Amino acid sequence: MEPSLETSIGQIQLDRPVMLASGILGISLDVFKRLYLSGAGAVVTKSLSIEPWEGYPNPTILSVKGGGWINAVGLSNPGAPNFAKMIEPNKDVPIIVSLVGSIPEDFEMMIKQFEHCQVTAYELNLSCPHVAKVGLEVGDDPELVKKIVTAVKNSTNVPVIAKVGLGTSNYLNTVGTAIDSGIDAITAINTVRAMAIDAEIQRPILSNRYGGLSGTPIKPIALRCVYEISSKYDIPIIGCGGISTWEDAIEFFLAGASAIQLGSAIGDNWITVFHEINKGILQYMKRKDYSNIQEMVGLAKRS
Amino acid sequence: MEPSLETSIGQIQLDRPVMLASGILGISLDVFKRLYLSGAGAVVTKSLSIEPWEGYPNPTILSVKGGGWINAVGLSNPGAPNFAKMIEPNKDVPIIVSLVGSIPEDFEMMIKQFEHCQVTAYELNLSCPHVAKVGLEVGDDPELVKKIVTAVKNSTNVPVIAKVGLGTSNYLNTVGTAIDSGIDAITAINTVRAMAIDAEIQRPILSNRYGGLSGTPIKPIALRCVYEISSKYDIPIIGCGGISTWEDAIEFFLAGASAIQLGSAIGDNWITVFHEINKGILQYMKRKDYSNIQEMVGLAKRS
Amino acid sequence: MQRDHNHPTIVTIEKVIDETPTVRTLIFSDEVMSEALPGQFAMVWIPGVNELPMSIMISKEPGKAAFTVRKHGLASTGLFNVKEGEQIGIRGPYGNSFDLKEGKLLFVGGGTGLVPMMRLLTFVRPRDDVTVLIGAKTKNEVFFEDLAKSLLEEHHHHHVIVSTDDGSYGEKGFVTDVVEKLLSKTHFDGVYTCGPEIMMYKTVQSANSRHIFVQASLERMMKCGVGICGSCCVGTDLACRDGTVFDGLHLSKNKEFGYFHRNKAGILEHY
Amino acid sequence: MQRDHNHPTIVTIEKVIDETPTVRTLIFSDEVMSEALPGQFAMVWIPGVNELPMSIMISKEPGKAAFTVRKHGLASTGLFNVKEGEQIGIRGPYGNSFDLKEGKLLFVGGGTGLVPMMRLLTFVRPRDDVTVLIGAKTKNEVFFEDLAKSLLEEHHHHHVIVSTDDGSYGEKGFVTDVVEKLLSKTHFDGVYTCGPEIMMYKTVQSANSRHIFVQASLERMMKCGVGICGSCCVGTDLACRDGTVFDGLHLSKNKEFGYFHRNKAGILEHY
Ligand SMILES: Cc1cc2nc3c(=O)[nH]c(=O)nc-3n(C[C@H](O)[C@H](O)[C@H](O)COP(=O)(O)OP(=O)(O)OC[C@H]3O[C@@H](n4cnc5c(N)ncnc54)[C@H](O)[C@@H]3O)c2cc1C
Ligand SMILES: Cc1cc2nc3c(=O)[nH]c(=O)nc-3n(C[C@H](O)[C@H](O)[C@H](O)COP(=O)(O)OP(=O)(O)OC[C@H]3O[C@@H](n4cnc5c(N)ncnc54)[C@H](O)[C@@H]3O)c2cc1C
Ligand SMILES: Cc1cc2nc3c(=O)[nH]c(=O)nc-3n(C[C@H](O)[C@H](O)[C@H](O)COP(=O)(O)O)c2cc1C
Ligand SMILES: Cc1cc2nc3c(=O)[nH]c(=O)nc-3n(C[C@H](O)[C@H](O)[C@H](O)COP(=O)(O)O)c2cc1C
Ligand code: FES
Ligand code: FES
Repeated sequence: MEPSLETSIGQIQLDRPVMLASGILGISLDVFKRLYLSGAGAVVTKSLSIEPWEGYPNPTILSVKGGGWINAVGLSNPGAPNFAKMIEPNKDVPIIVSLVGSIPEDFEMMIKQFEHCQVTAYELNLSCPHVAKVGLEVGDDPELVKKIVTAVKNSTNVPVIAKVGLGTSNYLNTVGTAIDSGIDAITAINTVRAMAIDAEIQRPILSNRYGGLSGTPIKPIALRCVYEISSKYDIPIIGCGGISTWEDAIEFFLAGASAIQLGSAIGDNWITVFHEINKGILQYMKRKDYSNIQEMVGLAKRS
Repeated sequence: MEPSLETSIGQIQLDRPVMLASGILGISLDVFKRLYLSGAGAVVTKSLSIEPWEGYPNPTILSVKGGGWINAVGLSNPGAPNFAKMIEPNKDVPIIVSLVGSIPEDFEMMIKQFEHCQVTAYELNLSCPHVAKVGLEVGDDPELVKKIVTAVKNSTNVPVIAKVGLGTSNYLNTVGTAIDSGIDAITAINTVRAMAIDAEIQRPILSNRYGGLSGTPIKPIALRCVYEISSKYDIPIIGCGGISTWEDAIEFFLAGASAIQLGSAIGDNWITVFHEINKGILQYMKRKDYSNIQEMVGLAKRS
Repeated sequence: MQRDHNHPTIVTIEKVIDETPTVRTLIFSDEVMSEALPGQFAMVWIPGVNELPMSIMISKEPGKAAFTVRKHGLASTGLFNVKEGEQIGIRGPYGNSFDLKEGKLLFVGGGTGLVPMMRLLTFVRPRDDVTVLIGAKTKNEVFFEDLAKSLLEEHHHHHVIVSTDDGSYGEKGFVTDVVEKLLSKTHFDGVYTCGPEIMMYKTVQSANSRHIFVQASLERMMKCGVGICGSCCVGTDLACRDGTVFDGLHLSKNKEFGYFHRNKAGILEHY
Repeated sequence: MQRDHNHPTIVTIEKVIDETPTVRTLIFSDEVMSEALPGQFAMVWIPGVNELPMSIMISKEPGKAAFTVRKHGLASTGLFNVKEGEQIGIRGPYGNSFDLKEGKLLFVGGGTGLVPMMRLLTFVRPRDDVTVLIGAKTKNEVFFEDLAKSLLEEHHHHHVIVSTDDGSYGEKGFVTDVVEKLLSKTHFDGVYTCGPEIMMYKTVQSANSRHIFVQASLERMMKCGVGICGSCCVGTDLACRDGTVFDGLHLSKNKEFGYFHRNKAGILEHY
């Protein structure tokens, strides 16, 4: 029997386990369709705020010599209302709507905007490392995480994912709090706070000075987070961080992820990366005689 | 005038600003001499404990596809007493003795062992990410940091450095606590907790499962930590993490480091790396018309 | 270490040329950029100011390249003000290039959209019959006329036509009216255009309606240049990675081309 | 992606050969390892057990390599027990190689120290005069005698001599006594040794005292194999990166060679 690429992250059912990560190519429905046709199992939108945000001035993205990217796009986005209008016609593409905000009410208001949209899940960005008052500043505050997750869960029947990352507290506690407050799944991880300085110009290169490191450099860190979360909690996990090959994908499944997201690999290998990874996973499954993804999830935890 | 490579980290005076990081090639005085002759301005010893430690079983080190290394050597070391005896004859090499322990008394006892040794400084390892009860588990506990630093400062007149890293709390608070308790300098950063899994074997590769990521992948993270510390506190900083070229070294100076340490670059480029970096720094200083390192320190912070 | 094309390489501006009161060409040495294909662009970091996309301009000397910038807002004014001896960071080159046909060719450029046209002209063969159309609002905004002529010196058949909206120099009227006139008179084997989107839109329409091969190089808000950030999307296309050069037929199916672009927040705005 | 030599590559054991009751050779396919130089070693990961350094053994078939392991403690017994069809991880090859002279050559190996000697024999030219000395405690610990002979088949002058401590096979006595006897009789152009350190120490002494070129391949506790961890240091040398092969003259100045090695905690221990 041909193995299946279908996977489920709790209530979320996907045809293919590789998604587009938030913030990558994520502002237009036309592009979402294209990515879906290229093999992405779902697309996560840019993190949306109530109002449109311009984000930081350029430079906002650059690669790191030796691998990876640093960005401080600053969560630029057209705002939830505009965005909801844009995706309203969508029927085909599984869209996961990523949201940022500072207080529970922000999230409640935004979710209302999507009443008439087909939303596969919401992903709460509790982990952007370079924008004040949202992202990690929320994720590092357990009381706020509890309030936000509870409020969001009360506002919608759509599954809700919390996206965590390395901040100034123990991200495992954020995961625990989110679970206690009813979260349906966890995405781990976001970018890692970092900086690039130019020796010649003698300045930080990003206009915001600090940015988030993504791509291959953070893969071993992301992989350990998935392993740590799945060792400590019983919650569906979406792995994210530095994934660029089918082998990376398999490693995240083995560590405990039921699905994965990628972003930076698109900068390196363009959007054919979805198809390449799907193909590689299928070949691996055939060779190892698996019929579905779930059989692999967490295998690396056996002693 | 020929620029000078001399630098000072508070009271610590070095002929050259590039040191060997702790845990790298660090168990034999003969090798220390060789590294000093290769251009290292000082060598930091393996982190020493009271008793000899065998460390974790192999595999303990491997490289990451795409760059960097993951290790879980497990702080194997011959113990402070054996080690002190070995370095007693040393007169030439500036040796910084790295120490790990769980309670203030551990550190006090170890420092006594070095009474008859010429020690340039002590470096307190508050940041190893993969050994229980020491390292980060200490660094993440502000009360303990305070007690240990205070005790160590009361036991010796030799300068004391605290080595910090990314743990489960805000490392900037650890820095603040160490400064309040009288620390003389900060080394940032240690390895970042990470994992490698083999897709074929379906297991974590390191015997300890978790290890620490070092080398090029962590450079942008280490650089931002140095920048963050120097932006927030007035304390001499030693930059460490992924440094392998003279340009990296300059970037760390610009971010606020008065000296640097390296380890993984030796695995990639062998010990000629010290000479290469010294040479590159000198050429840069000539081109930019600096006469000493201190003129560059923190320049990237101007707006 | 090998050069990382997505990380800024620092170059020094060696020479600044005033093209018009608001347009300058900045020349620098860089092997990689000197070999960029026509239509390719760089992300240009003006330290302390901003970073912005710039078409890569030719330079007469080997191993050198240039940018030709019109002073406009913060970023372009920052670049415009860079003096000889000062440093900027460049990454790229990014984007695809033109598919240069043989025979009778038309190049339509407006403002700094002439930059890729100039590089493309260096690839035209002496036996091609080349017409260059330069559009501008008024006389003192015209530039690159002499350059275009000198690049075509060796060509038997070539015309460089300037049109200004106010008629203060060359033909009077919109450059797209000249395009329409030319295309209705003679068959062309290829039409290439870069400049204001309305100009490109009309040029593409004129050519498409006559089944003439046409390509346009699009401008959109750009942050990454590599197809990560999404800010440059035009319908299903990413201008930075799928383009900037697109075929006229492809563009005729794009609902946004000629009508919408996105602002810094990613919101669609009418032209 | 290109192979990363410092990251385990997974290979499948295709064949297991019993050399003695406690020594086995495990054959696998791997282009990189099949081309390793004599004296080079791999770090061998036995999943769920340990990782340990192993000299890279030759295989008759192209594209293949092998390990010859003596069952001892946890790690080596783990490797010894790997069955055909099972997988292990290998990284490397690490270390330098021998400087092979021409003329009259002596190879002195004990136990699994014969492994690099066998690979080195494949580089000897037919016109060299080759003596291979195999030392063992007792008869049933002797292996590779036939292999050595078959590798030297084409050589006019070659001797394969076995000595056992108890005289149960070949000459009786320590292999180093045979070395001393041979070196005192004839001039050799090069002596190569690998095996127990005392054997190597005495062999190096015998050769050095007669100003004969000699090289030994050292074993030390190894964790990284690349010169990071320091566990393999011998005086100022790192066995994994400066060696494992060292010249006799260099070794004669090393205070630790022949006397000390370091345990897992890095403490010096007497042999
Ligand atoms: C591929 C490409 C090539 C270009 N080549 C040239 C060239 O050779 N010479 C030249 O003078 N100009 C060129 N431009 C335009 C240039 O990048 C700027 O858009 C223009 O100079 C105005 O920028 P500003 O920031 O000064 O103006 P602002 O007043 O800050 O912005 C005005 C408008 O400029 C556009 N803009 C601003 N920032 C960007 C950005 N990062 N990316 C794209 N558009 C932006 C937006 O539409 C914005 O609303 C090119 C643009 C692109 C996309
Ligand atoms: C470069 C090199 C090549 C080698 N080649 C071979 C070979 O081809 N065949 C073979 O059978 N053996 C070889 N060895 C020896 C082998 O690596 C082991 O040391 C030996 O098999 C015993 O290991 P153990 O863990 O089973 O024994 P244990 O009982 O665990 O340890 C016994 C002793 O073995 C040594 N040892 C253990 N682990 C290591 C280690 N990681 N590195 C070095 N020494 C260690 C120590 O001296 C230790 O005290 C080689 C060693 C080195 C350094
Ligand atoms: C340019 C860029 C923009 C991003 N924007 C967002 C965002 O808006 N919301 C979010 O949750 N994560 C954002 N991220 C993080 C990614 O979703 C992802 O977590 C991270 O890049 C790690 O994955 P990767 O290594 O595959 O890129 C962004 C990353 C990049 C590179
Ligand atoms: C094999 C290995 C062993 C290490 N052991 C120690 C140690 O004992 N004490 C310590 O403070 N840091 C230790 N470290 C961390 C390094 O000192 C350094 O902080 C880290 O490797 C980052 O620097 P690098 O990227 O230049 O290697 C070790 C690192 C490696 C790779
Ligand atoms: S500029 Fe970022 S996707 Fe095109
Ligand atoms: S084995 Fe690590 S330095 Fe030699």
